[in-house]
Amino acid sequence: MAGPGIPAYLGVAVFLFVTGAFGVLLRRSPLIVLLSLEIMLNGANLALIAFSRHWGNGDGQIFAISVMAVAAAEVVVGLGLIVAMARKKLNLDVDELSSLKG
Amino acid sequence: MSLLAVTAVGNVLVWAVWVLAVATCIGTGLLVVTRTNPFHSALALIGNLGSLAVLYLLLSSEFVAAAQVLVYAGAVMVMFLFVIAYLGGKADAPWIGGRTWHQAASAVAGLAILVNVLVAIGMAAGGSLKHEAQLDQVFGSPSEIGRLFLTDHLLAFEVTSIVLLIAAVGGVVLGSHARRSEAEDAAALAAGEQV
Amino acid sequence: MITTPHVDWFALSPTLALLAVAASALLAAVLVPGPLRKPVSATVTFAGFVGSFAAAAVLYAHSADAHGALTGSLMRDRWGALAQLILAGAGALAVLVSYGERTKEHVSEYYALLAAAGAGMIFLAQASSLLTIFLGVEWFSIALYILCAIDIDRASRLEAGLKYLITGSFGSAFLLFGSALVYGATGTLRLDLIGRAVADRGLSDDPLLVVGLAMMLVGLAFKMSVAPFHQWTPDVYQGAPTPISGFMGAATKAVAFVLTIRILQTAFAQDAHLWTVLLAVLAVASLVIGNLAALVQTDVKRILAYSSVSHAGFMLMAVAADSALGGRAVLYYLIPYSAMSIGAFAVVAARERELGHDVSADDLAGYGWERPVLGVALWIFMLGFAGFPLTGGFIGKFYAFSAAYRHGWLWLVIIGAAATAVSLWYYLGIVRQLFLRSSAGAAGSTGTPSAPPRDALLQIAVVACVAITVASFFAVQPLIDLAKHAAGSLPF
Amino acid sequence: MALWLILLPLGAALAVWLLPLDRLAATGLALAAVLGEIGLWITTLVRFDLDSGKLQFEEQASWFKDLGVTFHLGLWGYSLWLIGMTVLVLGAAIAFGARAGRERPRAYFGLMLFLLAAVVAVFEAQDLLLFYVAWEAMLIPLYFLVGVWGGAGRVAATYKFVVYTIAGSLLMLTSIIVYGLQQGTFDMTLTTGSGSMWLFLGFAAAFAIKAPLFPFHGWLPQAYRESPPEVAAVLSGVVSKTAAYGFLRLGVIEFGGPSLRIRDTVLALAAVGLVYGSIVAFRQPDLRGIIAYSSLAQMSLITMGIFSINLAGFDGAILQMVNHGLISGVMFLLAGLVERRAGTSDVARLGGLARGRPILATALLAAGMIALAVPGSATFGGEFLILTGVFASGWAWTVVGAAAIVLAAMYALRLISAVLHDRKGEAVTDSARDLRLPELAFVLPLLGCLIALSIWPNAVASHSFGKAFERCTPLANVLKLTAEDCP
Repeated sequence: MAGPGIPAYLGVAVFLFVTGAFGVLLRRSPLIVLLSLEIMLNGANLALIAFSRHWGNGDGQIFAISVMAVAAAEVVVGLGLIVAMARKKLNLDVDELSSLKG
Repeated sequence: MSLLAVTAVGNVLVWAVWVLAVATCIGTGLLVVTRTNPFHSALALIGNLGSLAVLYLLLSSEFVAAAQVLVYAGAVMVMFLFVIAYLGGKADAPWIGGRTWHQAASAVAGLAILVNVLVAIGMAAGGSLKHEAQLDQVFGSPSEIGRLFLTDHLLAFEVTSIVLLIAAVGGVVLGSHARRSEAEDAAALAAGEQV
Repeated sequence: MITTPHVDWFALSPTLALLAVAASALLAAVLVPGPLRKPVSATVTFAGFVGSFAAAAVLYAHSADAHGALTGSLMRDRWGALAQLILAGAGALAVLVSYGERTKEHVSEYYALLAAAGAGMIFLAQASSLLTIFLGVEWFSIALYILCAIDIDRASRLEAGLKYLITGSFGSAFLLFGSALVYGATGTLRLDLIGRAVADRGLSDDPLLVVGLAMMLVGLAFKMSVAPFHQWTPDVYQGAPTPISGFMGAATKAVAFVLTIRILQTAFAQDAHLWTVLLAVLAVASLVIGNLAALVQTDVKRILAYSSVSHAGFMLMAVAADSALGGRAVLYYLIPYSAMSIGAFAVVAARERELGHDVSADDLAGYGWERPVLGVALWIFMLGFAGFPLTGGFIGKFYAFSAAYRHGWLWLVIIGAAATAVSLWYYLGIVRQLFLRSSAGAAGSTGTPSAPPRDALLQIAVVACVAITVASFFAVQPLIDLAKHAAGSLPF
Repeated sequence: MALWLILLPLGAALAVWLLPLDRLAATGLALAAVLGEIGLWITTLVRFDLDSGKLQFEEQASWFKDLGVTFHLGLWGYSLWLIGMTVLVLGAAIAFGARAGRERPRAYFGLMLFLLAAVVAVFEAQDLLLFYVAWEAMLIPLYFLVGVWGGAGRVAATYKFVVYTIAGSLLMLTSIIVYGLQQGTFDMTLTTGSGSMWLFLGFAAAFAIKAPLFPFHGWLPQAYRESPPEVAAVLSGVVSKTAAYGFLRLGVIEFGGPSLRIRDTVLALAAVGLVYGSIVAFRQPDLRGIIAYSSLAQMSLITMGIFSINLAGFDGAILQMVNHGLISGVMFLLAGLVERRAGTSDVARLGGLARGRPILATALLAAGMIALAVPGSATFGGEFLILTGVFASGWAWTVVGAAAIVLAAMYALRLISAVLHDRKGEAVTDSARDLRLPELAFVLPLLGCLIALSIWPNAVASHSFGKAFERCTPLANVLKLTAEDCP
């Protein structure tokens, strides 16, 4: 294969995944949290594609495409929730989802 | 196989593209989670998705790369941008708030994962990941993806559509105006507030 | 030329029954006139769960030899079928409990999504490839996210929904990345082939596989609400509609455990030396954190949420034992546990509907004398949760302890016993409210709201839950036989 | 037969709970069930072969096979006597409750009957897990009986009681699981005993707390004081005996080696409890306190008998268990009757009750006399046997035991004289009536049995174990039984 080997791609994938995880854990705006979740899923997708290339079978690509659809589904619901909350004029802050305390 | 990879010049080109794509990918990834304005984050995510599509191409997965652009950049991101526009792109301070120990624990756990997986990949790089398989002609092509979806992964294909359907129902349910909130909106209007 | 694989419709029948019902309920939202919508969709959904139950029963009877279906995406076996029986039963009970909920909007959608969530879980009980597992998890999770927030007029519901979505997706992402690494290590998505690859190629210490396994377990731990991945549980259980909390407590837990055992036993049997220890540690964490946190709660739904965390710990003890006995123990445990969970939340729902606000422990003062049927039922559920004899909860704990002891983990048994002692404090605290206090002096009952008419369906569900809780204590042998055959289809 | 002894009260309890009965019907049903249970017990006694020393009236059904757990019931000679005592005392307690007109009669009578079934099940269980089930089942009704119908401090008392007992029970459960899985069966007639001290201590913890044995008696004063009198009677008369029974059946018989090793420690604790309980009883200001602490002393004495680990000690312990069950029952019930009349059980405010109330005085006097073990009484027989048994372990124990009898005389006489003879207390009014016929109906049978036992203590003492144990388990080795002794 031309260019860098599979491990290099995996490194990027892990980096993306962890970056996204940090975003989910540390950010407070639900919109950015949702975006960070997308980053996490994309990191996983990159790993899947890289492994798919490594093994030369299409399972990983199938998986990745399914993940895209699922991510879209999550986004629909997540954005729906955010919009509904915005309509209720709730404070959009994950850490201060007011009445519920962890 | 991509045409780019045929010659030695091609190889250099692949490296260059790879470095560029990875740099974009990492840079935009960081931007997504660090920007205060969700609008900027969303734009960064588009760049991130685009650079990932390039990486997918380099990995000979043309169809996935296309899907990435169409589905993500074309559909998901549009939704995001609509919602952000609707909400007015409210900014928030990136790293403030929450319990300190919670943040610290998250940071430690996240770094632990990073180190762990990197070490694992490093170890695997010298071992099982050393030699990738020879690709056949159809690898990553739309026809191959279509064949897999209709044979080995028929069930996954169907289930994916169910998940999307459920999400659609959810979108309708959550997006619908309830009567009471309309009444509230009216009351708020009457009170001279901005809705 | 593409030859589509043979589709084993029979193996899919429990799922398809519910999917059909979900579609019908959705149609009812459009076609059926307003006042009839609720009865029609509820009836249809109930029938769907019953149908699914029946289909799963037939499937159980005809799946003595476990085999893959649909190119290995599914396993048609008794392990899945028995789990489906539990899930379908839980769903049917949840419909009964839900009927009295006073929602005006989205009634048909509620039942459609309930059926869809049930279908996802029932599908997941059979799923046996990393891809279908991930899709199944998302399937039921997304339906549950929406269900949590379906009452979009109430802020607490929306917040619970969003919180659940974020933590749930976070967990799913871990499951996904873990799956990717496992796929990378073995080159296949099918659990059985992964297991074979690990055994044949000696991959049990492969770094990618081990890290992938760990990340998958983290993802699953979110779904099982195992400490320290449980933080969402109390918030979501408290914020969600109460019947949904009961359904989540019972069904999500059931399917997550059934799935975890399937994955571990089918794909990672070679790595048992790693995950048994990890799960034992998680079990201890759940027991400690769940019980101690429950002690300081006042809201009954939060108490029940933390109690569910501690029960995850008890079940994990059995999973960590890595034996057929442990598998039996979990399957048995889930039967009374599901009944108790749905029943307890049902009683809380009934009280909530009477009061019109969230139920704190003080709101239950004297409730046992006021409403003897519900009060006694809640008492029995509390005894069952606490593992008192004459309820199936006792036998479940006994089995879990036995499995842990057989594995050579006496210390785990001792911690389990100590955790049980702690848990008695808050379970008996609720019983004390129910019977040892009079409602007259209780705070919150001032200005008693007009009591709504008694909810016959809810009472039927609660009585059924009591019957299951108590009967499972006496009829251990038949249930264990079922569980034994079910566990027999996994390569323990 | 063994099964019906459980099913009758259990069925009656369910009937009382589920049927929409009024107070009269519920009371009637409960009393009828108790009478039926007594009849059933007498029938069992008549058909029981007292000399065989074997397990009789066995009932067995499979429960879950893969772990070797069965529904196994049966009666040993000593179980039979303890069940008889249980049935009588609980019957009297239920009659007392009926007379007292407890609130929420359906719940109350149901719980009492359920308790009866649970205690009988404890004495009959021949399977470790079943034993545990019955053991814990006792706690469910007790929790409510103390917590709902008790005095002002009932909730705290209930919590203390429950926390103590559960702590012990869970240790026992751990031991049961380990022991049963080690043995491959939970059937107590098939287990072969174990030499593990830890397992033994797990069991012993549960029994020591429930008996209670010094220093595990922290829950006792509050629970006995805050309970309704008839529940206190059951607690001290019956429930404590399940603990002594457990010590005997599961402690000493299954774990002969560890019991022997720990014998001196237990004897020392029991001796301390005996003296301590007696002295504190003597200093208590109220009737309930006196009876409560005397109960602690008596349980210590019984434990001494059991841990003498010889047949004389066992026979004495069994006899004393029956005796004390009846005495404690009758004393608490009489105390309850006095409280109902005077409104207090404060000894300083009582007194002079004998004058004009001959029946009450006679009953209290008779019970008191038997309690202080006057020669010729059943308790004298029991204590004598226990001391004989303990003598084998060292004469010093016997001295302590004998000293305790003197102490017992002190508190018993103080109780009698303070309540009956002293100058008239302020709480005693002339309107306080003598015992009525219905009250006699539940006091007399207990006293009658005590007198009958005084005449023929061997009915219990010699027919508890037979000539030897049927099961020549480790205990047989401990007792140096020869092969001929084992049938």
